[in-house]
Amino acid sequence: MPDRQKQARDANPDLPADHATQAYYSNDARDIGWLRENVPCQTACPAGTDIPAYIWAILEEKYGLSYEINREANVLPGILGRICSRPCEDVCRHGWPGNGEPVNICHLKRSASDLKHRGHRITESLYAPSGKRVAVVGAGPAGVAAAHDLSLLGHDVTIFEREHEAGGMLRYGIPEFRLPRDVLTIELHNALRLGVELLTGAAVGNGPGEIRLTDLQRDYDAVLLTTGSMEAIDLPLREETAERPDREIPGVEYGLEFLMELHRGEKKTVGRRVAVVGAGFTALDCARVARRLGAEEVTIHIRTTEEYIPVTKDEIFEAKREGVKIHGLRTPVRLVTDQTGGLCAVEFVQNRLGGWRDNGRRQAIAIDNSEFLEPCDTLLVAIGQRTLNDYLDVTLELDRWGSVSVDDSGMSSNEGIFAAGDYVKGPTTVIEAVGHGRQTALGIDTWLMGRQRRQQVVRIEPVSGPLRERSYDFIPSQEMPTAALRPRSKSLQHEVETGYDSAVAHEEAKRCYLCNLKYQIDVGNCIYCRACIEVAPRNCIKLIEGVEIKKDGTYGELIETNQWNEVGAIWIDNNECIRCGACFMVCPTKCISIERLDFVTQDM
Amino acid sequence: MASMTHNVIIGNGSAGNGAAITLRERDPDCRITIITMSSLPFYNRYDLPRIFEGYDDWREILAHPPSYYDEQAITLRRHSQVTEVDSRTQTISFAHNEKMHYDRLLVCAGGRGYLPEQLSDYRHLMHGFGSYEAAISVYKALPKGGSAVILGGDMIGLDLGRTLVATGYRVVVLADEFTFWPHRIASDERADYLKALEHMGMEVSDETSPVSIEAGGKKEPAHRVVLEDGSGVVADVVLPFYGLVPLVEFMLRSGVDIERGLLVDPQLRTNNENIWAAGDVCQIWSDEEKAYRFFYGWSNVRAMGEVAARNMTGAAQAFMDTQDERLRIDEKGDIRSPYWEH
Amino acid sequence: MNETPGPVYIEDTLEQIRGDGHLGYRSALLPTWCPGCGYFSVSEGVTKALNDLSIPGKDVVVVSGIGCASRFPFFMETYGFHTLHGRTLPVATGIKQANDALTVLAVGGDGDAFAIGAGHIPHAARRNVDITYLLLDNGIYGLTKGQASPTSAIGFVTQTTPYENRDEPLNPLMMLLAYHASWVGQAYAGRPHHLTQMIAEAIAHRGFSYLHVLSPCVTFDKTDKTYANLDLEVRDLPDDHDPSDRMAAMAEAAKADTPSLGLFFREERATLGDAMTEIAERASGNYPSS
Amino acid sequence: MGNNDIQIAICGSAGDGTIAAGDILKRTMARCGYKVIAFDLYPAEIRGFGKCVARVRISTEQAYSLKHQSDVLISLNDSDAIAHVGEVRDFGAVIFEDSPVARVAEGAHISAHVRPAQIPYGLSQRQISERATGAARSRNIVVLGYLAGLYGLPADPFRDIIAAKFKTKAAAVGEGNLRAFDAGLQAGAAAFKLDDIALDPPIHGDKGARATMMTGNGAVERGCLDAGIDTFFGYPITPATTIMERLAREMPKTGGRMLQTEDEISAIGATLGAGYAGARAATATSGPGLALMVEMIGLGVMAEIPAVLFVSQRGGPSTGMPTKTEQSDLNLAVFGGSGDAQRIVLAPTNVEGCYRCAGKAFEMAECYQTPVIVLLDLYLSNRYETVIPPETMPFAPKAEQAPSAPSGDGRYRRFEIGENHTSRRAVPGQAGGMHTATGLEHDEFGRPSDQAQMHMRMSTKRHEKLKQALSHPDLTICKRFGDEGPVDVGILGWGSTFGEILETMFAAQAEGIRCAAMKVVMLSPLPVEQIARFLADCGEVLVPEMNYEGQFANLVSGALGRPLTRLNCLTGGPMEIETILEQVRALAKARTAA
Repeated sequence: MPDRQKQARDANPDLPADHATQAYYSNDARDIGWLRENVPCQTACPAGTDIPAYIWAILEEKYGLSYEINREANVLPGILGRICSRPCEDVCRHGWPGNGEPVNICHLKRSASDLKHRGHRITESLYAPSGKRVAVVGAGPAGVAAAHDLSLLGHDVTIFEREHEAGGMLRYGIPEFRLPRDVLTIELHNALRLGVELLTGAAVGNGPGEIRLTDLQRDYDAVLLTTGSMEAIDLPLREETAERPDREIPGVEYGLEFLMELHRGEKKTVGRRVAVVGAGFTALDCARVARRLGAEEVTIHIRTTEEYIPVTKDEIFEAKREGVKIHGLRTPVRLVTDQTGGLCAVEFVQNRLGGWRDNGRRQAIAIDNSEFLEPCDTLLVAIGQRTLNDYLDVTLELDRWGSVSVDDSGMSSNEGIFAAGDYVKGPTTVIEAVGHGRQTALGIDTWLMGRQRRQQVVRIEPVSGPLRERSYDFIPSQEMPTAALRPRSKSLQHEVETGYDSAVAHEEAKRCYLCNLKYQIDVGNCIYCRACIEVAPRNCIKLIEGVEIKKDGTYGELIETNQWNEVGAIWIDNNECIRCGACFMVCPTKCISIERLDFVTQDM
Repeated sequence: MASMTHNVIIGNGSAGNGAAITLRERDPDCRITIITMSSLPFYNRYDLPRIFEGYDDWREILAHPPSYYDEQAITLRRHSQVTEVDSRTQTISFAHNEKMHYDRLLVCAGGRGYLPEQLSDYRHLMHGFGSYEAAISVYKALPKGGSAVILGGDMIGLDLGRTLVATGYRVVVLADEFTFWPHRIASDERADYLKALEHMGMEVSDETSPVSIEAGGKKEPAHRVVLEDGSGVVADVVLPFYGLVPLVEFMLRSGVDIERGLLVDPQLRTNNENIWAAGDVCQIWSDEEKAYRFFYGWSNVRAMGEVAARNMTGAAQAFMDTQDERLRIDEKGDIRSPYWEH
Repeated sequence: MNETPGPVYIEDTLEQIRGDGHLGYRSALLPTWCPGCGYFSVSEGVTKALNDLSIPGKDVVVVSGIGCASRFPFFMETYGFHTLHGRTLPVATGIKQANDALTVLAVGGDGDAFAIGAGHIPHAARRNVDITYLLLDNGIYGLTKGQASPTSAIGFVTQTTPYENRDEPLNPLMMLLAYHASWVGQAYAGRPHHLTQMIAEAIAHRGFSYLHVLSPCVTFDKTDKTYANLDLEVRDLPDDHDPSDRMAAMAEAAKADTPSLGLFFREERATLGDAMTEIAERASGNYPSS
Repeated sequence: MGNNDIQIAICGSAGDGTIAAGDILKRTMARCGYKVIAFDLYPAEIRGFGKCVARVRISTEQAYSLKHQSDVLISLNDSDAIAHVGEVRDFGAVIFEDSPVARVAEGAHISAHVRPAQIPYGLSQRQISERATGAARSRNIVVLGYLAGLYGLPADPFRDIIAAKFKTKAAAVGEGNLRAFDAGLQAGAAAFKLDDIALDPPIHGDKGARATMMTGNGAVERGCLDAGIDTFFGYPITPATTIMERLAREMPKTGGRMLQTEDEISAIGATLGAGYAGARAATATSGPGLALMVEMIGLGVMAEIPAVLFVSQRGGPSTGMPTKTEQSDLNLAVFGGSGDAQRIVLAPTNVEGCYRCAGKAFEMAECYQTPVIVLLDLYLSNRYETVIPPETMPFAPKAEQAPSAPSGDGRYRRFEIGENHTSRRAVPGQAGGMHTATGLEHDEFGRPSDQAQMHMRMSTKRHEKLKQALSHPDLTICKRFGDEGPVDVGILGWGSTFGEILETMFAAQAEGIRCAAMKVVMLSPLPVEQIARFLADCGEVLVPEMNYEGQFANLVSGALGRPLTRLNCLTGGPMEIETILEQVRALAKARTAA
């Protein structure tokens, strides 16, 4: 290894080398590109969670460590372990064609949180006080994540929260049967206890008794706006059919408001037949809450089709299991009221699917004269939220979607005012909010300190041997146990998913391929005997004559050949490789090496 | 239009075979490949109840002799599961890691029996009836004069039901909104039809639905279907019949529009110019109803296959619903369904 | 683990491999030896050695007999002659006699050489025919599916020695030293770099060079001459070993349990070709009378 | 489709365990009491890419050759097996890997080739094996389990045979393979059987215990042992090697000695040496080895030393096709060598015959003091048949040798010319038997002599003594089958091909053709009278053999001058019954036309 360490250091004299573990660090595009391409889950995670690392920790039964690895990227593992939208699992190598089901990454995240020792102590490395003060407006996931990181970096942080408790959407938007409040409270507390000052019931705005943004600018070195995207979008009914504003019709409610009132403790009721329009988690939550509030028929009406709605399949399945029906290709156009003026039906128009929208969703195109009536007593509208900006006494430049426009560091047009989370991106997912919050925290730090203090590099550590067995690949995907239908169907609190026990978690953890392990062949020492190919479980080791290099300097396809005199190397296709270690064991000249690659942030 | 076009048909049912022979008539030179997960050549699903009349050798229910495929120069790919269709490169991927190119693709993979989500935990305690193999295992699981519970019903299930009664078995139907699927019946007629079922010798219990299923002990292989009110029905086999849901999983990443089924225009073409769909797998745009809807029944399905085939070979014919869909009660007081008349 | 991998950015490696040109000595046929067979190491070594010595393939003839090792010529981009069992050296001698300018490599296994072909070796050696004999020793008959060979260890169980082999294995190095081979060395398939270097030296030597290659049979020998065992057994020749000292070479060769790798013995003396030239000169009267 | 006669073909690439799977299958079936005939095709590479096919015909009644259609084809490697899908009958089964590791080109998966009337069965051989054993190596055992599960074959005999097969390997290997078998069994039992293949219980179930599977080479080995072989010398050569391997295992148990020599030349030399010293000695080789040995055979003939050579023919000339069968060494076996080197050549036609000829060869070598060649071929050497070993030892024990009493001049005449041309032979160590055996022409005492009449008399002696072999006790030197009296077509055959000839004859009779067949076991000296009697009954005579010109036909017509129809195939595999049958039909037609 030394020569390689040296080589790496020659390239970057300022990169340190860790002599104890023979690990060294690289910021070569090829190593970074390898990691991005080969560890799809981490790449897909907006917060960049080091997933193979925390799953390996679970395998080693170091649940606390696993929790900490999570926490480095995302301060709320127990919460995300329950309600994350799981972009990671969509791309998991284990889910690729022929490899079976993806690893239940999210369930394992929850396991790390559930199974860590009761007396587990959080470890955080603190920077010296910077003397800078930062105000964060809004205690939602973005705000909390940012506040936490900023305080680690040595700044004094104050959070101003309009509601009476912290958590934002987490507390007021998500039902308890999906996210128990004790978990929420503890993790929020842990995130903020490093001297972050939390002021609740403290609204920032123009209204009477509200704190002015200009005051904050005066009193703080930087202000971060993370007020989310809480304003419900109006139901776009047809002008000619709108007798009166829908909000005035009894039986019509807006989903997010409905949930927030419920979680503020207000008493909510619904009719016998409930129609929900909308396709997100909010719509799904509304429907499931409605069932629990006693509705007999609950139907979700979506404009496109199940296939294209941005929620996890499990959520859809559980909802259906609780008796919720889903109908596709329809858009509400008119609300029908009975003589009492109450809602009695919704008129829909039939849709067909149109082209793709740039966010990867499909367009729904209404079909002329295809209207039809759907009788119902309650309508819950959950077709999305938008961002409010007019509440500020400072004008910020907006982008064409009406959100604050910010630069890479997260700073708005107005120096010293930053913004993050849904407030900038519009309604997205919790994990995106957390990721963006952290990213912006770094931006603020750089701005405050006048230089970038942290950078991301690749840590490369040789591993003595394979960490897996081929047999692990046949372990079936471990199902998340759920509460029986009876008890849960009537209760708003009874958590639906009950979590893995340690045995199940361990089984599931074994399934992870540990994609951050890099198998490679020392071609100089290779005798081309193909013993490795003989034992390969997949088409993962190849006779190659070349390799494609992409414009960004990262690797592309391997170019294969069967012409003996063209075979330049026998090479492991890390994209096909499932890290079973068979080749490593069989190589007669021991020319196969294994390294573990991880992204780490370092001081500069 | 003679050609070496490769026409690939996914699905070996009425639609697929109707399409295949039509293609052959219209284009003597083209390559025709039929892909099916089944291990058998084409047989009519609606013949399966005949197993209980003693026709339990699959060779007796084949629609064509095996030699037919050679005579028509049709390649039959059995035991072949399609995992993905890439409409950009026009390739089909198989579970066995093979890729196949197509010039024109007709999807008629049909439907799978729908099982309501709340019963999904008890799948292993129920029997399917969608294939010869499944039908035979029902046949084997039923002792002579044994009893069967039909959950829901639907015209496929009731067809089996009446055959079972006729061959000396006990049949209990737990009726619900699926009982006469795919017939659309007025709520006021429902009672009469249920009576007719009883008149045909089936025991019917209505307005209660199953909540769980319990396996019988060692001695009696019987299963117990537990109802909402806690009471239960005991039977040798439990057969859920809740209508069909289209088999479209393998098309999810194909770029073809899907709601429940593949969405096609009246000419049965999908939003991809080289892909058509026919049979229970597709939802056809209906101009009068201004909606995508399913058309069931073997004559419809076969007609769809033929129409699709004509359009794949240059025609522009719209599919016309040929099936009479009215449910009747005949003079003997028995139910008559056009779906039962083959 | 032996040498740990250096920096591997594959495209650099490939460029260097393409550049050095040894792939040009391979035929287009993928070798049909069992995956893991030591012979791969030898064929890789030969291509590299010929390349390092920049001998054009057209001037090389690879001669072999019968046996796994004798498939060798098919995978080389040179002239080749696949002859009969054990009759390799006579054919090679004939070729060399016909044209001194050719580089002739004789390749064979332990059975081909020391059983059926043993009678030929001493004569090729004492005549000092200017050829290189690569002896691929796996201690087993592979092509006939696992019978004992002359170098099988005592106690080795094979199809034909179900009650353990009782015959003392030959010590080819001592034999060849005794036969007056003018270049005698040993290498190991599991040490590809050293192997390549030894092959190059053997070919470069003027006279009968004998390179003994320890080469595991992964299919029929799971217990004796395996990579795992040989990795532990092989040694390097002592630094102070004098390759001109035949008896010292004998002494080293005698340590069969811990085979030494390297050049055991070398001497410069007239080859068969030289003798032929001399005789020719004498016959034509050009020989200076003393 | 009858349930008393099924044939299973297993096809894969070298290294897939194809042959091993076939071996377990046939041993198990024999153990159960079925009649089994099996023959494997395998390539010259040990591993690498050659094709292997193991065919096993399992029947309740005795069969004489393989069928040209199989009922089941098991593919362990599609690229090899695809070519064999055609040999599966309608409503037969094709069993294959349905989740291959590597990308498959369009049409390269076997499911693309299964005929509509055949039933495809896919299973994840590799994954089931890896689950059971952690490695893919046991796929071949998995498919056996699947076969047993699918057709309800008795599992325990399989388990016994598998356990026995792997008992020499590490314990883990055996257990792993048993797990693999059970995993396959489960899959097979769970699979839905759609074909119409079934197998009645064996008729000879009771004899099952005593019945054993034997190859021709295996039978040769038993013959040697039952005949009390003392020493054996050999050199590995396909397809004879297994004789040596088996003897290496067995002989020491009865104090016999097997030595693997450094080449064929020394093998035959040592064999003659031991024979001279009075041992029952033998060697085994194939065509190329025989070619090396003929000079020594000459010495044996000249010095009248008993020696037994087992020669299993393969494709020639030269190295030829080491793993393919052929009947092209007849000339070399009968005539090979310098001078008038007359010797005895026996060519058994089935496994049972291999056993008898092997044992008898030692009797005859001793009795007529000459090298005896038992001529097999790869097809016979490697094909398995069920054999029920005789209950009483069928071979004469080694005759006590003793010198004849000194004649008038008081000296022992080793080569005395007696009335039946054989002389009393002495072996070293016996008093009064001292003599010199030599390759030079010699007189009655064995002294070198090149006098004209001496050479004449000694040549007569060496030729005439062999004539007695034609009437050697309990040895079938030739035999007639089929219709008695005059027939339209007679088939004359020798060696391994006779199985197909017999099946052909039955088929022809079933088609109403008057037909008979004769097998000739003793090729030298040739039973001319019996053959002549048979030919006299035949309208037309067909001689099928696996060589180019008809070496046997030449031998016969050379002796009898009777025109014969030759049928020669050089496919490297057994002749197809269909091929012979067509010829018979044609001849019968021509006959009735005339």
